[in-house]
Amino acid sequence: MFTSRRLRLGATALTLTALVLGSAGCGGTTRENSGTDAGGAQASGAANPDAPIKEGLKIAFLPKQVNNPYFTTADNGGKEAVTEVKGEFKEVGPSEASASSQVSYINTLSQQGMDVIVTSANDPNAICGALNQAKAAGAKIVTFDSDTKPECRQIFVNQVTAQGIAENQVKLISEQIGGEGEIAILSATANATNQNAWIELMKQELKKPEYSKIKLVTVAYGNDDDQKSFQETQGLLQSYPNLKGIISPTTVGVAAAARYLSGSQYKGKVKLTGLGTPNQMREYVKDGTVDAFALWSPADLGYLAAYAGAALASGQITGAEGDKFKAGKLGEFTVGKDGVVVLGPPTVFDKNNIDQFQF
Amino acid sequence: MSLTDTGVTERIANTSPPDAGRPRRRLTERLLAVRELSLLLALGALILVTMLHNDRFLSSQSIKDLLLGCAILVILAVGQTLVIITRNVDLSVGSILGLVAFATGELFLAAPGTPWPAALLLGVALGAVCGAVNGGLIAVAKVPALVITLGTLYAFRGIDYYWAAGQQINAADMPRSFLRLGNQTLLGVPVLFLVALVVVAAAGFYLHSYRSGRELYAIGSEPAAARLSGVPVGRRVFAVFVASGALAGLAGVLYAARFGTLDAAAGTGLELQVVAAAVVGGVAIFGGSGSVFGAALGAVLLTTIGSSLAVLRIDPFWQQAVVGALILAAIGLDRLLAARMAARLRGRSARGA
Amino acid sequence: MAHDSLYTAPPSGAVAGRERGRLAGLRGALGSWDAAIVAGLAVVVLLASVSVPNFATGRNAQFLLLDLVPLALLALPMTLIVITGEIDLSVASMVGLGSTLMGQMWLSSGLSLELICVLVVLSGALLGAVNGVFVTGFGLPSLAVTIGTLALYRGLSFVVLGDQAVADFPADWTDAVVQPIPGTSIPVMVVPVLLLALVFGVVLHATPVGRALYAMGNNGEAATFAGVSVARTKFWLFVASGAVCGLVGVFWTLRYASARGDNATGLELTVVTAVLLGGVSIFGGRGGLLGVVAGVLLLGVLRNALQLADVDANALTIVTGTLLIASVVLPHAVADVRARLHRRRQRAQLTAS
Amino acid sequence: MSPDARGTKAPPLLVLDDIRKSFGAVAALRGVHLELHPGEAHALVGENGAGKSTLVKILAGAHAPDSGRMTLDGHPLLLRGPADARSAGIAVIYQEPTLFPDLTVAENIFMGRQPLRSFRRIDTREMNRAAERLFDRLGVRIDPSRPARGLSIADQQLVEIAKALSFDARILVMDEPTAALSGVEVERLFGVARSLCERGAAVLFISHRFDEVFDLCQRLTVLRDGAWVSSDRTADLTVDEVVRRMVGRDVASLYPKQDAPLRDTLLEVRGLSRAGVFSDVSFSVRGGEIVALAGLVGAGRSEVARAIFGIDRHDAGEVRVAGRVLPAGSPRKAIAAGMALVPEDRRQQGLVMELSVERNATLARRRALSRLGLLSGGAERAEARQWTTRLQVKTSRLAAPVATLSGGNQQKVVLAKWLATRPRILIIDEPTRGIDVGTKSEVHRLLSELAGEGLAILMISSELPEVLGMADRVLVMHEGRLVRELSRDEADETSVMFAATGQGATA
Repeated sequence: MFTSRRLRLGATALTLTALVLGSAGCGGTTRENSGTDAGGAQASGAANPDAPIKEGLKIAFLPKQVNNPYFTTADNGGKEAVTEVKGEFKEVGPSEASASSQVSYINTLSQQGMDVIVTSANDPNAICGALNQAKAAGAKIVTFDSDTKPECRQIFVNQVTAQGIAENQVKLISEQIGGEGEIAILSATANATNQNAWIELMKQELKKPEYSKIKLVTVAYGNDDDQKSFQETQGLLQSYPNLKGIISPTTVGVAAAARYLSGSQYKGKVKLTGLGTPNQMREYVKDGTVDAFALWSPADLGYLAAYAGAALASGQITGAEGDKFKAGKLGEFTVGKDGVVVLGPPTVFDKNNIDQFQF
Repeated sequence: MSLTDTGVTERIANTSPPDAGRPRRRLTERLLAVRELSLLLALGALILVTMLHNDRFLSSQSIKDLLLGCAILVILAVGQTLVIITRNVDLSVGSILGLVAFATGELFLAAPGTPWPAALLLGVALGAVCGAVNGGLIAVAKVPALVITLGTLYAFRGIDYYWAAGQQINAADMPRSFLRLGNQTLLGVPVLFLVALVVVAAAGFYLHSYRSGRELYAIGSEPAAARLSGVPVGRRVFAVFVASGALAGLAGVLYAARFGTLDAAAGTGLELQVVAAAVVGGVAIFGGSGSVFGAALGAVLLTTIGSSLAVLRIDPFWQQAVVGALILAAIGLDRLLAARMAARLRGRSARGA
Repeated sequence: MAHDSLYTAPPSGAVAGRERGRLAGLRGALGSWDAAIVAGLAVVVLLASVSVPNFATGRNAQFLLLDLVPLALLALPMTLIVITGEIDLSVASMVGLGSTLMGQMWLSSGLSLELICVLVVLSGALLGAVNGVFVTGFGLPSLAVTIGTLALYRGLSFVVLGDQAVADFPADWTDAVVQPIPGTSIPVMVVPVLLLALVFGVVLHATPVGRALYAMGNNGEAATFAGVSVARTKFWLFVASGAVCGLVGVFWTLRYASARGDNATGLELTVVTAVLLGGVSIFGGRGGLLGVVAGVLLLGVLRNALQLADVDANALTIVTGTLLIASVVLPHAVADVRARLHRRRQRAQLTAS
Repeated sequence: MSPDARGTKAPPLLVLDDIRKSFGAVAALRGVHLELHPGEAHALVGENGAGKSTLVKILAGAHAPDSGRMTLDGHPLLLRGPADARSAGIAVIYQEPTLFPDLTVAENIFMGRQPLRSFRRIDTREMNRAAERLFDRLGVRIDPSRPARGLSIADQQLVEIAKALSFDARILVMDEPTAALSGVEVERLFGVARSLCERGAAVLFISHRFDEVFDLCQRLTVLRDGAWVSSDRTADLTVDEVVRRMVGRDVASLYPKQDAPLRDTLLEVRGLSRAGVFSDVSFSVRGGEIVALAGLVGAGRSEVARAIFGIDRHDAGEVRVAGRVLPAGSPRKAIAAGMALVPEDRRQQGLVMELSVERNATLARRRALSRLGLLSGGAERAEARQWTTRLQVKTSRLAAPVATLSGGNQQKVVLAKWLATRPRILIIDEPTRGIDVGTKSEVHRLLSELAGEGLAILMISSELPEVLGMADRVLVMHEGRLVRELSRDEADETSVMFAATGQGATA
């Protein structure tokens, strides 16, 4: 009996796999073509720089997850821009940062006939299919903060070039530790696209002669989880007695690290810099745990992304290299290679200027 | 393993109760000792290995970090133990902690002047209320705790998210005195850990030497019999969930004090660690036996694993796997002991267990 | 003659009569759950299609069903397992591990994708077998075991693929799984789901094994005495669960064109919710597959409709939790009320007679 | 002393008047009257389902009566829960023990009433001593500090009794306490009960064993179908009279085993052993023969049966069915070989109480009934109906949960389940435990019929009359060993008890 049952189960499993393959075999290609056709058509349309920004555009923001202060700020920036162009703003998103739930939201949005979807990808590939479908349904796709594969969107609004970040961070830490000693990096999740890109470039940057005395000993991952980052910092300091400085290019990580340092014997001795929001870091900058850290303005990022989306939807730009568009108070921007628009160099915060910022 | 064994797993899966009378307590005594001893050994071995790799692991600083790290988990584990002993489980503790932690932050935002003891009390109260919701649904509607607390795990977290709506509370928003509570030490021992110790001691003493405490074991051991011997089962279970909620609330406030930065996601997925701590600590998942001391040790062990992995520079991804393996090992050990004892008892009386 | 004794008791006929009524009532209360859930589904669909714009469209149906495939698949073996009084909380982790295994194999081993898919399903079965061994072989409570493997497998799935996400699967494959049946808006994946549902449905409701499942869910010992191999049956259930998880892992990976460690995190809660919503008793021994399928659909439709209606994600979390609680509290409440009514009517009859 | 006399003079201690209780639509008690007098043991008898246990539960405060009055010392008595019953001085010994396996014996006895030290802490030492004292009174040795898990049924029952004694109750209710006890233990229990009576307490004793009833009690109340039938002094009653009142008519002689032609050996057990339970058990049963396995409870009889059927693995020895060796530890193979086991514990092992009569009746036949692995409801129903009608199971519907049946009918369903497998060997453990007199004789008639049809029957029974009446041969076990084999004419009360209590071991 049971053997026969097992057989039956095994059999079904196999037949099912076969089915999947079978369905894969037939007509998969046509699907693919249609998908890219749609996307391609939009992209290859001619841009008309003088086209006015349409009114009443439906622009939706889909962050990695709602409940994340960073994205809340960014989305508010976007909202400001959308109201400026007299569009309808909407923010939706999953409560946990997972690609799969982002997909179902993208589906929902294209279902609702959005003109522009501005999103930050939890996974560069996972949401591509959905985005392409949305594109096919006539939506313009703008990504910000974390990009997808270029072919899945028209514009990626980059907070700052990875190069910019790398240079900035290395420069900061070097100044703080006096140009020599061991440093470590406390990153977010191990498969966060932008984080890894930055870290790569930081390694390049460190090869430069002026940083020759600085040694990067390890990269730790705090998974953008406060407690984990806290423990990882603690681990770093124990495993590397001579550690002089830590770079944490993630808002969660840098805050946790700062908190650990401020409560420990290493306060002030081990330098910390990274990317953090003034509100989180204000205390630690004031109590001397942190000399200086950097960040772009998430609000501006959202603001720019919204404008880029509006420009796309109005036919001002197509996402082709060289297209130019005006982004309200931020002035004019030019679309770079692969449809990347760069916000600009990050702002550095320290004792003197931190109180001027509220986000 | 014979079929009947698996047929009646949960009856066998228990070890013996922690308290057996003075005169002849060898057997039960030993079984208990085995469990707590093996935990201590594991802990010792772990620390030793880590130290050999890096002597700073036992520096006063990192010991402080360790104690600080485990305090919150210990408190939650105690609450969970109370619940599990009565043959229930509370999966909503993580969400309650998150909710309370955020509420504490909000409190300080709304009324910056609030003295921290008041915040503490309010937090505990809020936790107790959440616990009462669980307990009410379970004790009154006669619905399995697993399901209810699975539901409230969603619900409480949802309320938390809804309330927070993406906003974050930062250390700067909370009074220094309160934050100090999180990092301050007394004679080199973190205050948080002292609080945890008090909780453990109190709960342990209560379970061991008070009638209502023993009744919790009775309920978990044989609910029907408990009812017949006049134990107010419904009331006790309800109370236990309120207690678990209150402890989660306490943990939440301490969490706020310790971590300073709070968003709605605080304590997500913690319930798994808490159950793990209790089970690893020898609390039989099907009720009736186990001690808060064991659970506390379990919590300490889990935390130590966490930080020593970080120190050993082992891929942090291994941590979760290790926790899982530990749970399996722990319940496996319980099963072994139970089987041994069953055999012994069969020897003792003509009829087999 | 002797056997007359069974019929002499005068009022027994009357008693039997009332008994019949009462039982019918009881069976109504319990058996009608399937009907209730199906009706509920119909109502929700109806309301949504009139009140929620863009809901009642082919495209939306396609999205909806596609999102439900994993949930539906996982719910099938879970139903059988819960009916035997066990539970498997490790399903989501097995899906994740399956996905990363697939990614790793695709990355490093030059095997063909067809072969890899089969291998993933088989390794899923293996993972399930591990659960099975711990539960039936060592006679450990499945709740504890699968909480352990929940952590273990998730940890391993991170270990397997570490810090990378494999995404370069052939486009025709990744497109194929999301493709609708030509000429319709029904995703092609629905076909295997229905097939599998049919298999599990038949096994549960029309085979000796199915009968055995209900028997052991209600009383494992009695089932053993009736010659049911409780342990072996449960073991194969866990294996089946694992295999299905492997299958879902394959689907998930292809659908999102991305194999990563955190795939399907937390899905186990939704699966359990769906199964309980489908009217399966968490105590085992009661429930049917039709109800579960309806439960899955209800859950999916509700979420989709609320999303389309721009309901906050956090509100969705609350809804899920509330649904879960309601699905277990309601039947009890209904049964309670019925019982009360009967007692009152009964008393009336007594005083009358 | 003359308890009767005192009984008549003294005012009743507890009076139950017109007590009614119904569950859903089933009326369990329909106007019961009961008077318990101080210093008097009062018997409560009736068929299963007559409402005895419900009455006990009401006295224990576990159920609240729908209507009716209870008075204690003439004051109205209201029991809101078991706790109230205790404080009112009512102690109950339940039919099946209700212990906490994880707690120590002492804690089991004193749960909720543990002796306290300063700060209301539990005084464990004192608690254990108190437990020791109770056990001394009962003249048994049980370690108060050992966990209750693993205690033999008899020991569990003794702990229950100790519990009841521990709050020296004014009213002691005993619901078939002797079912699991050996003769010696029963005598001690009665001794305790009598001494309680002498101290002015009242005892309510429920049992199916008339010898015990007439031995212990001065008064006797009969219930039938939840209604009060009669209350008289036992002195004025005869067994037949009581039985007539219980079933409402005369009952034919109880044990009609006809001789059947003996066929060749079907079941053969050689040197069967299970460590710590039983050892070196060898015997054989032939077709058409009923062999009784006698002995005190705890002698290991049920364990032997379980091992033969494959529920437990045996460590040594072998079981042969019609000459072929039966693989150990597989009930499925045993059933396939034509063996059937009607277990000792009906509710736990014999039936799936929540499932319908039909499902239970066909549970062991589900494979045989399936075509190409598929079952058709029709086939099942037909099978179930055939056997339930043949055994005259009284049920409203085949789809009714078996839990709603009376004990006797439940036992018939178990029999139906096994007879449906058309076994060659029937092992039946305590065939008539907790079954009313009427059904008892039916079961016995059935057994001898089956023997007549050539089945080999191994019967385990604690009721001596049953053993002597039904068995062609009697095998007596003592402390896990087979100590004596008696032919039908050798076997009588003395010879069996002699062997069962171990004196015969040498012979």
